[in-house]
Amino acid sequence: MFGKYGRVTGLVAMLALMVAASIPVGGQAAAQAENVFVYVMDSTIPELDPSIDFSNEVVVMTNVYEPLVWYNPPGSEELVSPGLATSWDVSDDGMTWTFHLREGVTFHDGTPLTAEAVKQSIERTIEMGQGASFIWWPVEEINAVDDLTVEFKLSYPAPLDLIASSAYGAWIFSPQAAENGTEWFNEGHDGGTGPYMIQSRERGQNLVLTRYEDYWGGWEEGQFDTVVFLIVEDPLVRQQMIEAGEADFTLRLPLENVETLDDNPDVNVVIFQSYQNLLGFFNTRKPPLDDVRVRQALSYAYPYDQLINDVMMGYAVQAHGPVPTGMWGHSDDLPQYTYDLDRARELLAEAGYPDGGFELVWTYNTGNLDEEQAGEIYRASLAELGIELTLQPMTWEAQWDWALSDPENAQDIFVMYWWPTYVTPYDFLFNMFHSEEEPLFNLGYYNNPDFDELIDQADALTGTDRERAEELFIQAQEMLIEDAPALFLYDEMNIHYLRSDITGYVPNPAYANVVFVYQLRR
Amino acid sequence: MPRWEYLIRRLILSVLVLLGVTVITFTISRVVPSNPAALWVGPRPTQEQISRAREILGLDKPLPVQYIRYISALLQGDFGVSVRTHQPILTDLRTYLPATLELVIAAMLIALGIGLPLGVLAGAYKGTLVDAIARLIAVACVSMPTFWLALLFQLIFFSNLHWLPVSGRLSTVIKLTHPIEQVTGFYLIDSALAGDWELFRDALVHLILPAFTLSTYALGLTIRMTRSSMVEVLQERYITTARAAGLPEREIFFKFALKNAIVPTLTVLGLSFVYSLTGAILIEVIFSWHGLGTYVTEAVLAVDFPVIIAVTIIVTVFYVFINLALDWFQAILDPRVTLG
Amino acid sequence: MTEPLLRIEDLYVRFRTDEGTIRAVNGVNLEIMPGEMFGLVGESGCGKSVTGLSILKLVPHPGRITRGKIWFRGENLLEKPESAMREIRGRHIAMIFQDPMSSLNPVFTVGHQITRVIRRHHHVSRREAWERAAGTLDDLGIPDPERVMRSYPYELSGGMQQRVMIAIALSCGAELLIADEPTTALDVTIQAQILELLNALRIRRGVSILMITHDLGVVAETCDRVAVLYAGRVVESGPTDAVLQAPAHPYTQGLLNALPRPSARRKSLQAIPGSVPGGIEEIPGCPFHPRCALADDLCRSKTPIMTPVDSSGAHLAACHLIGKSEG
Amino acid sequence: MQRWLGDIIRRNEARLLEYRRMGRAFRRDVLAVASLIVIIAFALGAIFAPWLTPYPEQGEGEPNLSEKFSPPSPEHPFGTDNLGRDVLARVLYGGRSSLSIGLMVVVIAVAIGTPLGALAGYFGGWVDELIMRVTDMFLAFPPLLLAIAIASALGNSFTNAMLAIAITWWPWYTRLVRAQTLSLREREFVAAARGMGVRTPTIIARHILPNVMTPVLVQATSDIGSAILTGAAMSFIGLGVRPPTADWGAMVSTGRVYFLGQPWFAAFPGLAIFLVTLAFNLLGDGIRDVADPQTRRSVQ
Repeated sequence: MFGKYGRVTGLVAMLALMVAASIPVGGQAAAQAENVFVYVMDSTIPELDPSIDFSNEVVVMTNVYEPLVWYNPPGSEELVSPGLATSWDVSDDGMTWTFHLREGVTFHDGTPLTAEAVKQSIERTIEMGQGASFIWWPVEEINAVDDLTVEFKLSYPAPLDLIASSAYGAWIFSPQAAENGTEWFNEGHDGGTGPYMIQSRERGQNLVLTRYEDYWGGWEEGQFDTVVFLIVEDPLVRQQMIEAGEADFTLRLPLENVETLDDNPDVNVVIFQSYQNLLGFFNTRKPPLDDVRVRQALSYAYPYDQLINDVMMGYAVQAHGPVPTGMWGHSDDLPQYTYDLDRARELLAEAGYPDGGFELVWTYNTGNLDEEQAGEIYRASLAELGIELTLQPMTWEAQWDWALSDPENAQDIFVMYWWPTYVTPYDFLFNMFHSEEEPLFNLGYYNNPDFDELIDQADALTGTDRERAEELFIQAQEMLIEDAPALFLYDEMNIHYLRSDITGYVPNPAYANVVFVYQLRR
Repeated sequence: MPRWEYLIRRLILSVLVLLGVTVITFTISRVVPSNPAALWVGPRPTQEQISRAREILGLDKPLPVQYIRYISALLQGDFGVSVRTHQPILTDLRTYLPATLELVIAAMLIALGIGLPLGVLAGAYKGTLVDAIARLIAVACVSMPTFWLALLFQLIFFSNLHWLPVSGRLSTVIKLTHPIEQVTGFYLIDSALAGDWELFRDALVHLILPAFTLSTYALGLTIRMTRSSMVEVLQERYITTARAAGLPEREIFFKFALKNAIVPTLTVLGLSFVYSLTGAILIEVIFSWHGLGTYVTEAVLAVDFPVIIAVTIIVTVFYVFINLALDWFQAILDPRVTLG
Repeated sequence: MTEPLLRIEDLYVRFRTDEGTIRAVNGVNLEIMPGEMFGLVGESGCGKSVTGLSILKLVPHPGRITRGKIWFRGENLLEKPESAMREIRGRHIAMIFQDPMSSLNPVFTVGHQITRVIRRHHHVSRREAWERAAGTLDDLGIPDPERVMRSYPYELSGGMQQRVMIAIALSCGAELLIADEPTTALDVTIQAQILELLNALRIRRGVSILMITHDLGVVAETCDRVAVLYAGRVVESGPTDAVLQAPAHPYTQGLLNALPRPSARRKSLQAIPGSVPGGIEEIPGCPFHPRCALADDLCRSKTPIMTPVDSSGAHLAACHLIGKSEG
Repeated sequence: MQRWLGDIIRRNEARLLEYRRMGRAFRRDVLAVASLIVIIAFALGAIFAPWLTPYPEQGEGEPNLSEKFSPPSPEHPFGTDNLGRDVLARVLYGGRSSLSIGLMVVVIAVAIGTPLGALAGYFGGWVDELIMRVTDMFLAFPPLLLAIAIASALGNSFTNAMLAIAITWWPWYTRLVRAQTLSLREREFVAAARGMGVRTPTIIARHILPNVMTPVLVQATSDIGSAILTGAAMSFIGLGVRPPTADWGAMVSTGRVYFLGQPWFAAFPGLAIFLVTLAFNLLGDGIRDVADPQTRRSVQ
């Protein structure tokens, strides 16, 4: 009986091998035969509720939902352009915003887009209070003036056009669909107005979109019928998939391989400035980093060129303060620290540490190779100043928890990335450097009332006098750079890989790693 | 034959082991430096959102109260929700568990299908070339870092030869054109039930590389274990009796001897099976096979304890029942064994 | 004179081990007549079991038959291929062992084991095989054969297990039964029953039996003829009565002295000094000389050959002392 | 009492003779001797790494970005890594953490598992039941999961990784030793000692433990290999040693990303893991064959 069993399983294994050997896999040909766009991503899509989503769901949501206003790609004349709203006005005091809605738009459940739907969408997001709902904090009241006119009354002046273009928390959805609740969304349903509808979703594995025939923009020959998001954690596999044509789009491949892929005629490499940057907060509440001279010394001790050229392979630029290159509010005229160990030694000596002689802990996200390598080269450099740097990988939550628990005993350098919820310098400056009673994201515990006042004032002007606001933001950054509450490491570039037969791709850093499939043709 | 009181006693003990495991996990979950509330609220929370999350998660209550709340929900079949994704864990498990089971069972069948005959032959022809080769394969299999082997497989079978896919459970196109009805969650079985052979074939070719990679360690163990039990059993007098009665060697090895020798092999396979439920993490990641391993690794890396506890419980249940099944099976195979 | 059923000529078996080559059997000669019960006696390690296994060509690894012929029904078994041997084993020559418990496969029922052997050698259906097995058991005087056949070996007594073994051995109608210490592990009353059973079988079915034992008492009770084995050689052979009444070889004498006899109850048992040689060292001369009180220079240098002890010519012994001193 | 002493002496003599025989037999086992040589070579390589490589500072972690990802060459036989460090130097230094993780895990696991197993087997009853249920709990707990939990609880460090693996490992020894003890308990010399009134701890220490050490040793040798594998797997998912300390698992993990373009980075440390694990397994087999050809890996 067991002999037989053994033989049977052996046979099955053999058969499997034979079958496998005889069928080469024809993924490429098949993928092109269907009118399918395959986006291979590196991590899961956790949340599909449009009131809650706040991470890489954005690549899905932007194809399914639409906001009132879109933020434009860099190089455009205006910052924003019409989405579901065709035009908008703001009162002189910046306290009342009126949006005029597009006509003839329907949600995927067939109900029409109305001012009431907009009001209910945003109110649901605010009431749920999750995800990026805080972007609506300035809003006191939403009124449906008529069927296609919405009025927002604010409690303090704020740039509601920018807020409405947020990549998170600004979606307009069918209030009827929303009544089904969060779980319903997460089962693979949606209530958007966008060109595609969610067809199915397998948690942690894939998500499939299908064309919404009644999309207000209409459909033309050659646009994609189906969009598939596949989750493939392994960069090696993603690379193999884009090379083999099993993927039409992917990202986050080893920087060392960019050139090889660029040489591949089947793959188109798109490189552009992102709105994400890497910083290392200095713990300004803990000696010796409470001394500005030490912080400046440490800023001079960072080998920026090595970081940019050797670690990042040139696919990043050294930061000028916290607002990333290419974004409004950024200025290339702002000063930068350069790698200058002599200057660092002088400053350390002034501060009373001529031979270094202290230890620092650098915490970073477990498994993040860039943060790790950034630490490794810093470690070697600081060793020359007699400073010992310990690299401590931690989960984000643990790292954060440590920083929030007790500043006096927290890590010395907290390394993290920042990207904007909606595109304003205030997002960077307020969150990371505005003083806080209890630390939240000001993880260097920087406290400077002058700075606070300056950026608050700039924010209030953003909706009405953007030029003045930008000046104030730049002025505030100058202050920061002088005080050196953080290492301003680099502004990252995004590197996207597309099959070269895909046309129409325009990267937009305001919506991180998003591909607007509606715009594409094969 | 197994007795009922034995079964009941074992079940009660199993429940105690399960409770013990939940207590340990639960305790670990509260001493590990993490911030479940922060995890709950997502990337850019406000202070308000955090304190609300603490209430929702019951973190403001004393530890025993939290534990009792958890256990009583569990008894009603509620594993709770993931702190990180807010998804009901039960729903997640329904996707991930079958994926992992399909992979692990395939791997175990490969280990059994190749390892058992090889081990029997090696034991039967101890000291010969067959034996030497089998032992070499076995020791190489147990020494092989699977993640490394997976890389080599990828490079050879996908990048160079283009024979086998390396990612996921189905190709994209097949997935789109062949909607699959989830009956068991095992693609091979579901597609066979539906009579969709194209889907079946696609699922099969996707299964081959990960299953073979995962099977290596179990394969090595199976060969070694079967071989040494066979060597031992073949020295028994009753084998000489069988030979003296003129029975063919094949039957002696694969039936007379194997029935005596198979229990240790099944035991290691059973334990490998349980181990692989979460131990397949690396293989799951490398082959984008989204199963229990990936699920729990992500949970562990984010310190998402409800998920960790739930998976631990599932795995413990498997462990307990597989042990029970093994004992039972041994009693069926060997009438001398009495349970109790 | 009838042809012998089995004739072993000049059989040598060697075991090659790490420690050296063990000479287990060194030129054994013997003949077994049809219907005869032939005793092969010796201490443990003398090569008697290996001789028995050699007949079936089942010498365990790393042993090998290096020389000799084994004639069975006019054919030399040693020249037969393994496949032909398998036809002979169980069908024509069967074997039973000392410990019936370990000789039966513990995980199959008795019935399964018997019917399997029957079906191996006869083209019969399962049912027929089952009935035939039951018949054999019944023939062996086993009460309730159906119940026994449905039992696992461990559920039976030692005597019953040995009967089952005999049933397996004889179920296919073998002409020769090799019984390797068939009663050693059993208690006295059961021993007697089994011996009686074997004897009855021999008479009723005409089966020849090679009785391998260390127990001269068993030989005395059952065997027609006997051969005494020492260090892989036959040192004395002949009709049982002759050998036991008038042992010619000092070793046989020693064995007999070690036997508890009713007549010598008061006398303490006289064991042979020393022990059976390991078989690795080659002993020059008579293999028994290191333990022999009577050994002289000749014994130490020249190996004795089998010579007739008395006028009948049937009783032979390999000892230089034969004919010298009065025996 | 004297007979008793004599017995002990005789048994010790017998054991000594047995060891001599084992020594002889072992030397005849070519594979086992070769494995021992491989292990010693790796160990020496790890210990004398600073003198064996021209780039000791790179072995310890100093970046050398100007030579980033040089393919294998006479200067860098194994090439260089993502920070330009000599991969050979990193592999030599990596042996320090990998080998000591393997060794220490097994030592800790044996130290916890053996006495517990002896207690369970010797006393039986509720002691046995209790110890075995605790063992069950630890066995039921997914091993990598427990290890990961501990590592993330106590932070990534060499010691924690080691501790974490050891905690998932000891129950195997408890089971093994318990099974051995159960049969030893019934043997004459133990019964005799008990009859003589020898105290229980003495019996366990003098008569039980020495006699279970052979199977434990055999098991432990093979397990060093598996422990190295587990350690490597932990490093692979980023829970092993802290950078810039070299570790084979961590190197494969980082190097994996570059496997298509710069295969040497992951290949050599992977090979090192494979070779050392293989050597320990073969050595374990060799010891097993020599110590007792009948012994088999006891699982139950």
